Amino acid sequence: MERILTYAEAIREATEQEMARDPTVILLGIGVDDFKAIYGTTKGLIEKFGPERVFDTPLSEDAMTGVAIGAALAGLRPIHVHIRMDFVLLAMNQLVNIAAKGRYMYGGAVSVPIVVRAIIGRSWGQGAQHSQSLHSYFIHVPGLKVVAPSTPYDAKGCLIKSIRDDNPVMFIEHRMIHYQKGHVPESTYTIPFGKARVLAKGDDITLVGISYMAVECLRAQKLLTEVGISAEVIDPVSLNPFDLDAIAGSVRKTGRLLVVDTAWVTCGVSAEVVAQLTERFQDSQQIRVQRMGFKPVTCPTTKNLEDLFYPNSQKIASAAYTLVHNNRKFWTPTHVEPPEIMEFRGPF
Amino acid sequence: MERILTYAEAIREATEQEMARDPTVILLGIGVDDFKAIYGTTKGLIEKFGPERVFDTPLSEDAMTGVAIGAALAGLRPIHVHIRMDFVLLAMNQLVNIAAKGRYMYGGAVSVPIVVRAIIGRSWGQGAQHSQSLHSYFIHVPGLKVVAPSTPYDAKGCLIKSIRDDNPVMFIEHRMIHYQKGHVPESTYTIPFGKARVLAKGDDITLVGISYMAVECLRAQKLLTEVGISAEVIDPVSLNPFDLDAIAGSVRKTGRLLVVDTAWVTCGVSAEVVAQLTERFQDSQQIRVQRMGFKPVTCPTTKNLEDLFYPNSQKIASAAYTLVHNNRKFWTPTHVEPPEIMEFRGPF
Amino acid sequence: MYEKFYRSLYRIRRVEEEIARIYTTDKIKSPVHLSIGQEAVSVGVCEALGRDDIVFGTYRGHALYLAKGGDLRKMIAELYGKATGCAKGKGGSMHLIDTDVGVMGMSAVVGTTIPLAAGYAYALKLRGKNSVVASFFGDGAVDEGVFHESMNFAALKKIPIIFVCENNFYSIHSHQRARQALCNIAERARVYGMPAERIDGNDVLRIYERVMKGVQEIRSGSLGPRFFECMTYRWMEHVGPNEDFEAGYRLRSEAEPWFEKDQVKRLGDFLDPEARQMIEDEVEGEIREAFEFAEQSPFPDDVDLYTDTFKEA
Amino acid sequence: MYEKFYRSLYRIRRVEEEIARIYTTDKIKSPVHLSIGQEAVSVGVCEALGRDDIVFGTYRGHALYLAKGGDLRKMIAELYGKATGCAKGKGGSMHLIDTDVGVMGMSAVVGTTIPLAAGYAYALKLRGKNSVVASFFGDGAVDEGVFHESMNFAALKKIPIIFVCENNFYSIHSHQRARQALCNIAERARVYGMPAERIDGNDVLRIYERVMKGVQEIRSGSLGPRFFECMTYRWMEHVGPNEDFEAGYRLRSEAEPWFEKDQVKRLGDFLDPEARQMIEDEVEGEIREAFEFAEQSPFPDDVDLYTDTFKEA
Ligand SMILES: Cc1ncc(C[n+]2csc(CCOP(=O)(O)OP(=O)(O)O)c2C)c(N)n1
Ligand SMILES: Cc1ncc(C[n+]2csc(CCOP(=O)(O)OP(=O)(O)O)c2C)c(N)n1
Ligand SMILES: [Mg+2]
Ligand SMILES: [Mg+2]
Repeated sequence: MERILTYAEAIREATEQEMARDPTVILLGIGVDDFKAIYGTTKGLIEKFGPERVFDTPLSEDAMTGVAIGAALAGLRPIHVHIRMDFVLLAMNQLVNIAAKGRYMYGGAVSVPIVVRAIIGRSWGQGAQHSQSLHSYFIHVPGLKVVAPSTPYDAKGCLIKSIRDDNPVMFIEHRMIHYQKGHVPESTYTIPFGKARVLAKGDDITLVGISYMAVECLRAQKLLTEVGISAEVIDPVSLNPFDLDAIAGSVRKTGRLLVVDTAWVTCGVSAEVVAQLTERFQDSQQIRVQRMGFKPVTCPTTKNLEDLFYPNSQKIASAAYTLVHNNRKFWTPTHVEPPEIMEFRGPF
Repeated sequence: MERILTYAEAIREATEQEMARDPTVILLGIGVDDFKAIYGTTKGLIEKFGPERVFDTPLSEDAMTGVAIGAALAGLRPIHVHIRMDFVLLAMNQLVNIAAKGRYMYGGAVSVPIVVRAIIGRSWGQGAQHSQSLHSYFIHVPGLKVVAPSTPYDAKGCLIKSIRDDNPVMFIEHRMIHYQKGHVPESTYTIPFGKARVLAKGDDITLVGISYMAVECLRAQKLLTEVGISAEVIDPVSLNPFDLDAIAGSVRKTGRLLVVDTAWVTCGVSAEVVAQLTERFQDSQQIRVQRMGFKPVTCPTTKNLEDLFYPNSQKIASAAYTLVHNNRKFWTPTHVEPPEIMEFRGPF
Repeated sequence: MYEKFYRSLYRIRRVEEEIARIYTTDKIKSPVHLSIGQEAVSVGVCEALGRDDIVFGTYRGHALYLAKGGDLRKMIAELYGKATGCAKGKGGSMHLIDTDVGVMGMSAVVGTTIPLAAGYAYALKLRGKNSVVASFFGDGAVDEGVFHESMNFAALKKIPIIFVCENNFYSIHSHQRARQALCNIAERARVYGMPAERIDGNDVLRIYERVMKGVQEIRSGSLGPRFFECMTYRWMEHVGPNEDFEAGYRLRSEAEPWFEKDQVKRLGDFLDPEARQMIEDEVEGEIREAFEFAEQSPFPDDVDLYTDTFKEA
Repeated sequence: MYEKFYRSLYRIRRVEEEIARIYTTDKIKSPVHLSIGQEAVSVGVCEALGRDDIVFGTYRGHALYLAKGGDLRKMIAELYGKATGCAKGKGGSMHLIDTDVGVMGMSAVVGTTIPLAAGYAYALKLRGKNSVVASFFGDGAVDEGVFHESMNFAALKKIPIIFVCENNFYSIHSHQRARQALCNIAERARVYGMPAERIDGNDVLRIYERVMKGVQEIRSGSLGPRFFECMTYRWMEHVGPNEDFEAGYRLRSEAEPWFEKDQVKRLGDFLDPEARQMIEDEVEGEIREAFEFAEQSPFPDDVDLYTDTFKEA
């Protein structure tokens, strides 16, 4: 019998199990202890582990990031939660100048085992400042690990791995994935960093989906079967380290790559994947590549513009179709609004 | 008779002329009014324009960025100087969430004409936190213009253009370029954004150098002539908007591209250039591409590791040679330490 | 004066009640942070300001927008995501703006507009203008570093600014006590070198009077920031159209004294019934009309996705 | 006690004088921010701490590193960029660390170590340890938002921490008055809800005594932060090995009263000449030996560029 949890429940379970196993794990962040419990991901933890290990913080993203790092230097393993990744912009100095560099600039004398859970908002008019996906910022700078699992199974395993890792880990969640359901074993287990996951096998094109876009790529893959296209869907799971081999292997087979990010394209992860694959294939094989992400504007609030702003399964399928047909044929499936977006009445 | 100025002098002159021309231009930042005068770039301005238009600030990068934006909303044209780009990490929220988005999220009701001068540090053991080049952060997010001129002539024209632009402009300077000398007309003039500059003509390979790396590419180009390689050197000057056409035109001719950034490679400008060119050429022509930038580690302080960390003319020439010889021949010129690095005894 | 105050208070209250009512129809597809119960702060301050004065606020900005004279039709249209909205449907409830009347914009990131207001005030001083800026923020924003940096700058530069902390005791569901060891926001401001006072009781007249005095002092040349911590209370949930006394983080009994300090009722009682009725009728008509306007307005065109990133020369 | 204090003060002074002397040879290829004139603060505080206590400091950290017991040879080797340095030559003067004696690291970005210290202290409290943390920073760091956020957090959580503001009046070339309307740093701290006091006169004994009292209170269970604003003066330029009274931003006459408060001289005068001579001889020997060690140590290997980014499992 499969044990089915939502992504949010998987995160909660990982946190609870690790906190029970290891008394040095603590959980902090604005709202971690309230009744909304960060979309349920921290529910019941303060009751179980007490207000010293699970605590709400003042609205002080910069200092609280420093506090998490300082506590890590003292041997704790803090998990710091940001209900919107946009707010992490207030903590960039601590993350980039201390967390990422601490070990190196002190010649290996310390390590900084923190986990920063950064949640990407979307839908219901979240708008300009509640919708950003800034994971490329953390990949650009050496010293931070970055993971963005898309399934409940990987969410649990990656979070446990992140907590146990001796280095700073940015754990990227997308609000719209919290509702995804899937098999999650009750036991604790870890997902290794730097191993991509093939979510669907196919021969005609490789779709790489970052975070929530892995879900949309899978939907696109189903749409594509209707028109006879067999797409391979890859979820990198971890963005740094990055499993380029897995993607290269797939592209070697399919010859075509569409990278879909839940972020802007310019200087984003999709640029890096395309650049690395180009460098790798330039001597051996000609491949076709394309990137998709946010439109290059600020996120608008009104629904019709929001729909244009975001990539979705329809746009992915359509682009993949054109890519497979070498720009000579076009097709657009009808768009079906996915339930997580249809039902969402955010912000919580 | 050529009028020769240093890059730093060109910046000072542009600022002085625009402040004289337009009473709404103000200049703020830590140290803009002291005797070191931000490497001389703000020298004499407080005497000329007074302490209300030229002012030192408290150590409050976040709020002072907000103050600059607020003043811009009220019709001023602030120039905000950061003596190290690393400190801009404290101002990311204001830059990304307000400056970049203000016009869009208020439906065009306002504009934010600020210039942020962000200076990249290097050499003499600046180390982990005084050496970062984070321009890709500003390119990733829509709404900010980003320029990084490499010659005194372009520095003056770009800064005047930036001040007159009605939008937020990140003006990226490299500490090691401040010493470059070149022809600078006394009159005021503007350099259009989005037009790259060909610094040297050549046929065998295209070298694209970002900021200070344009200078190093030019040096590499000279080294390469000794081994019979004719390199074209392009300085994009403006990073957003970006003149891909100019680079594409050059690569169409040379078939080979080496992008050299004064930053980390991953998710950097070099990734974006390679990705865009790949997308553009995949149907027409096979090209060879390579990226070069910081090594993927934190900047160390000790000189021998620092030398390994940074790209330089020797490494550029060597990589270009190999690229031109399709990975079949290797050559490394002897390294000559450039005067700006040899003579620098930073941090000022 | 009471009529003017009442009209503003009543209008804000009723607009937000209508927003709450219509919200269940999903016509407003974006988060709304209602000010019901807190109107007195925006009204008391804005009545002390003139049209040329400037305000900056937060995502909880309906009351401020309206109190300062922002266009009601454009606000409702903005909530509906329509092209006729004050931000063309691109900003939503959290990013209201009406530059014609000095409503300079609100932000969804806590604390971000405080330094903007300071920068605006610096510019006013530099240009020798006689206007003042009012910066609105919550007790939660006081936790942020940018609060401290902005207070320090404002006091240092003696700029014409009124800081208005709307202390409703909560940041989302966290009480001030859970975030600050001492509940002494006005004192925290004073230490930077500015007059600062706490105004209890959600009293619109007292707020008006105290702020008016500060504004007049500034206008008559005694520049420099003034700080007002205005105690008030949020009746509804942090975000959304409902009450939330059952949620567990606060009790209805805590709210009850504040229901009694309802300034809409208080000011209404000052008026003679006829005058009052006339105001109410006018306001109701205006609100009906604004919602109709919003309903009938078009959504933005697809091409509008790409406009407004940059101002073209 | 005087001997111990004198040894520490003299040692720091002489080490920095040697750094300044050797600096002209370009063997130290990195910026140095000297503490000459300010040694009393680090020594006074660190003498009140034990080996298990923790300190966090700034790029101006030689004095703190040495006062807390950091390894002198490793420090000089670090300045020389040698593999035997306390950060293997990767950190330089601005990033000293010696975890064996609780020197937890310094940072070149102003203010950044304040919340680190607070987080460390939170962990100590959570784990029931009896140690305290001392967080050192300058008057310039007080301008930063993170100062405010960290004070608020420390007071809220009643953590075992001593904040030490080394007020030398300047941030680079900007006087405190150019950055803060009121020169009242201790008051600014007090308002968050912690005991805070200003200690005048650069007086190492007074600093020791006051901090000792705070540390003892914390150890005996009265947790919560203590704040000390220690008035002192930087004799040398902000960065580099020289004096800079000719630069124009300050006058030698401003410094002169502080030269008279020289604690190296003061404590030296307390000692009997023989004991003093013995200390000085020992220290000189130690310094000579440390510089020789640094000179003779190898630079890092090329492969070391790639180590220490991540801790491997
Ligand atoms: C920088 C930042 N951190 C966290 C949030 C999440 N958040 C949204 S509203 C809010 C509460 C702010 O409280 P307060 O300033 O008192 O304003 P109120 O909602 O009471 O009007 C929080 C924490 C945010 N928007 N921005
Ligand atoms: C965030 C940040 N802003 C600016 C600087 C540049 N800077 C380096 S040292 C310094 C002065 C800091 O003064 P203070 O805290 O009083 O320390 P002191 O140098 O007097 O010991 C400044 C502004 C920096 N390093 N970090
Ligand atoms: Mg509040
Ligand atoms: Mg100082």
